[in-house]
Amino acid sequence: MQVGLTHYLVVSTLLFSIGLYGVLTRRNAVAILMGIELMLNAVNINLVAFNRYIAPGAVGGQTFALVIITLAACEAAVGLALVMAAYRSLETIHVDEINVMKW
Amino acid sequence: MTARDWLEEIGKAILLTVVVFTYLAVVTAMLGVYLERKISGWIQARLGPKHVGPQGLLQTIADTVKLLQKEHITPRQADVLIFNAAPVLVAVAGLLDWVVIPFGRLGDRVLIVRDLNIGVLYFAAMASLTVVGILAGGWSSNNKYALLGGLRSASQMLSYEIPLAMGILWVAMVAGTLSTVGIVQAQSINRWFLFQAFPFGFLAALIFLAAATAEVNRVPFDLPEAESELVAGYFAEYTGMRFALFQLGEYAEAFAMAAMATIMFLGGWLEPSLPAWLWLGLAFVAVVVVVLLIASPHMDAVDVPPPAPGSTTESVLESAPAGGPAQSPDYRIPHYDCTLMVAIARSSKPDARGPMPGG
Amino acid sequence: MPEARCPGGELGAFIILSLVTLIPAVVVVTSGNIVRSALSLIPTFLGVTGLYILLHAEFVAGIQILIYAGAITVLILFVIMLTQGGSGVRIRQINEQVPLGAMAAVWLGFLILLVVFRTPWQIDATSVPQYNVSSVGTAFLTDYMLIFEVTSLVLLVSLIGAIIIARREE
Amino acid sequence: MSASDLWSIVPELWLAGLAIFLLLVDLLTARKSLVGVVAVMGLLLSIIPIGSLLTQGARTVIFGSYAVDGFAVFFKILTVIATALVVLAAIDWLPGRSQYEGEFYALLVFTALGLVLMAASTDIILLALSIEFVSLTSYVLAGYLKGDVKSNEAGVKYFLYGAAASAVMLFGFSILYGLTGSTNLYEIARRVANAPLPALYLSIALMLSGFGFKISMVPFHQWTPDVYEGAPTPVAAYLSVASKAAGFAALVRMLMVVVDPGRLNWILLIAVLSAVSMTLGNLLALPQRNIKRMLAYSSISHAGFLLIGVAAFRGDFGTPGLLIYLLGYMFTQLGAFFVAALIGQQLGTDDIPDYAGLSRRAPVSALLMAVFMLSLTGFPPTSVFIGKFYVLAGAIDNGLLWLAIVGVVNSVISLYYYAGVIRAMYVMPAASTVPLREPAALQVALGIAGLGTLLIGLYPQPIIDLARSAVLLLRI
Repeated sequence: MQVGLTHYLVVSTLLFSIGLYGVLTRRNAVAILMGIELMLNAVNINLVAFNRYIAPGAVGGQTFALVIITLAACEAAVGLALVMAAYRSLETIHVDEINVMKW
Repeated sequence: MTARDWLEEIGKAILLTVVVFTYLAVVTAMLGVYLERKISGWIQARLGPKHVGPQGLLQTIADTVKLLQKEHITPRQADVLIFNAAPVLVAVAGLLDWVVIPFGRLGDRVLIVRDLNIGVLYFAAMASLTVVGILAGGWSSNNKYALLGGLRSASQMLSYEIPLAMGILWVAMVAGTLSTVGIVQAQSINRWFLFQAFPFGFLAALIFLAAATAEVNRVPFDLPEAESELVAGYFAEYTGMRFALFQLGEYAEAFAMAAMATIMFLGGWLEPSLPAWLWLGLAFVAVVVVVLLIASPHMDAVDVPPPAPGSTTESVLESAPAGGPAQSPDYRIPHYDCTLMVAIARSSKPDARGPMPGG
Repeated sequence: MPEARCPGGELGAFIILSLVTLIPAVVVVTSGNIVRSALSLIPTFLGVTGLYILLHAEFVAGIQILIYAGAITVLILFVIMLTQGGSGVRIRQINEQVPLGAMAAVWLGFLILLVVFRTPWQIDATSVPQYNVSSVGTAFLTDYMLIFEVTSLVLLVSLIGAIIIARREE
Repeated sequence: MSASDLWSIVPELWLAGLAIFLLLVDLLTARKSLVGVVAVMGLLLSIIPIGSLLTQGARTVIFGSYAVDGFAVFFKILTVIATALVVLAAIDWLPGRSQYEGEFYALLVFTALGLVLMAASTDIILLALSIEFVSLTSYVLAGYLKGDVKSNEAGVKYFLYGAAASAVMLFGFSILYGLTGSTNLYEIARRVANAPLPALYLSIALMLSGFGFKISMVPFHQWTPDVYEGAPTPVAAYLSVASKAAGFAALVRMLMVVVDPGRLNWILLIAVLSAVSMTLGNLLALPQRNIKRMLAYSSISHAGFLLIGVAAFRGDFGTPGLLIYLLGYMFTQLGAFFVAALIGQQLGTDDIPDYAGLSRRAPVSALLMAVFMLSLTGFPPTSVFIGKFYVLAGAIDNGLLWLAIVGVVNSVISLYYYAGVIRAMYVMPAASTVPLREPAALQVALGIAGLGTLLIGLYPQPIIDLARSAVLLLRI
């Protein structure tokens, strides 16, 4: 059996779901960020696989994946800085405890 | 990629791992450590290892055997899984650096594990993996000094990765390729990249060397390990073979950095007047000496206040000769000896500190 | 790419890499120990790297290790260690909406899988990709030039932002 | 690519240069308000190159990745005005709250650049990149006041919601790429014509999460109240208008260029989301006491109104109405937030009951606030009225009568909480009669916002023409 596009898409979908589960169920801000990173990785697998199987003549998908990796790094830097700032004043990084404002 | 290719690939990988590992273990770790101690002893007007084997040549082997016999001590409340995995990760990352290092040429074949088309990028990536192992080791020890050392070390390595990549990037740009073999071949057409586009080649080499020194936590960038305050930093709690694995990883990476510098700036194996392996070896040793030795043991790390004598076992050990490093830095025990000694001392009974290597 | 003499090889590699990717990913989102879940990111990222290599995207693979495994994970570990101190303390890591989250994730995953299997993807089997690093570089400086330039601004902005936010107020 | 391509992106280059120049000015001067003044001047100057684009035909530049058309120009103008007003307001509001004042203005200008890029990109990579650009600066700006726990909370929440939403959106983008093998919007539009529907539906639905987050549409609205309440008030104002506007620009371009509604009926989807957003936003706004929270919920409801303009895109009213609405809403909402900033600064509270007796303590601000509240409700002759009129007309024109009815009903409901503010200011007895200080720059910003609100309401014709030509130029 040859490895085809669908194989990669299945893996990426599973990874995406796992990441989404993490985002929805974690209460630690950093753990939520980890879930988001998993989701972004799933997106990248998608893009690179599509690039390989659908449009192998160009490198659009790989370019997109590289941009997303860059963005993930930026997001991690900014997000973790925000988490640190919140930790300094609230002394917690659990999102259910970061609730000064009421609904 | 077919099944046979895969099998070939896996077989090659196993074989080369064994070869590279043996090479690294014997040549770099053993000989390198011996050389480091001998030369730094020479610089500091000491004798260095002398007793085991002719001129103390077998001292490192004796130390290694001793380390291998030592008990594995796992601190209480340490995260056992991570504690055990961290040194392996560091060692593996250090060894994986060697995949893209060409050792020389045999006939038409370049002696290289794999000539990846992203060679130097791969190298930088593997170098960055070490950080994770160090952080994990520092954290899992459940010791605040180890944690601090791990954090310090990681922040330093993370920051110096960028200049490291800058140095690499300059070479890649001039050579027009990321492959290590390609870089060496590009130097056969032009000349050594060290002299290319003067003074930029020098500058790139300088940046690379400085960043590489910081990457492997050598003096003067040894703050993370600063024995005096952090009791050897992230591997404070490690004993025996695990400790040796950390050392191996660190040395493997340090030597890989030196090899990379040789390849990128000194023309790798290309030097018509000498046999390829000899030239590569000579250039390599020269860089090793620069990276590890000249800058290393007799220099004090920047910004480190003198330790309070007697505050811990380690600092007693360190400041033992002639009233401590503050008064007479010349007699400071070299970096490696001290950590090794500490490790041996810790894994032995308190009264049996073993032979004092290199002292 | 040579003709497949025994196509099982690639499949085997794919299966191994997928497992290396997915099993630690599950640990990432379920482990009660936050450091362990952060460290589990490493094998996940390495597995994804392997998949990229299978897909002939070596440059992306190199960047993946360098940025994800080398930088982002370390950053995450850093913040965890700065905010949680040492180890040992076990805190509840999950919130009350576990069943809900699981349902949402499974449902969305199922939906996407359904679409993936139902869709006749227009696979281009004619041309065999031989990407190399320079084709990515060329794309960045021609077709995607504006993107490349804007990326540099994004990096600058997040640098400034992260420093402003993370610095201690004097 | 040619040199003329570079001439077409002079406004963007100008903004990027301005932002970097501001960082330099900040480095050299100790008087941080100077940085703000330079920012305002630079933003106003950028009107010149933007204006010169008005007369040019629609085209794409830089290898088809960037649109130079009336639609983009419209959003450039909107973004620049909004940014200038927010910077002006921040000059009086920010000092003493953060030690990084100069960088604040630079980040605002960077955000403006991101918004401009977002409204004009015709390549999904550039689109994703610019959305993230805006998001990253917005996260930083929302959490800018490090000593303030509310700001910290706003930053973290905005970041977590935003990053998750954008990850989902990117998954949608990747499917779109997989269906077409291209990243260029016009190329995608050509190839998507025979793409299988379920996958297209999935991709659009996932993408909507990202756009919906930016425009704070239900069900991606949860972050809005907390972030608006916690973020520095000028930033909340900025997010509620500029960020939302650019989100709409990207959404409209995406939907109109890529997806033929004849194949995939997204009109109903948008209409339903619009009705839900309007109603839910309004109902949740009713019990609010905090003015910023109230404005947050009302902005969700306005997002619903704006979505009518997206759904009713056929004919002469819907999409031009959307643009008019956005411009009018920008002035009004900015004005309302500026009054809130002023009162918050002077009284140290954001609670509506504390606005009691404001008509005597700060008569000008109170009067303007009343105008803004009436405009937000949709009373003539104000700017939002014109916008509401156009989108509702568009809905009826497109056979979405039920949606128009929902809109009207919601306008009536919204009167209750908007009038509550006016009641507090004019009817309730004052706790004190000390007149409030009204700082100069903030006052100027307020005045411009008020002027814009009334002017568009009284003489809308130029704006209507501008919006019509902008929409005509959308389809290249």
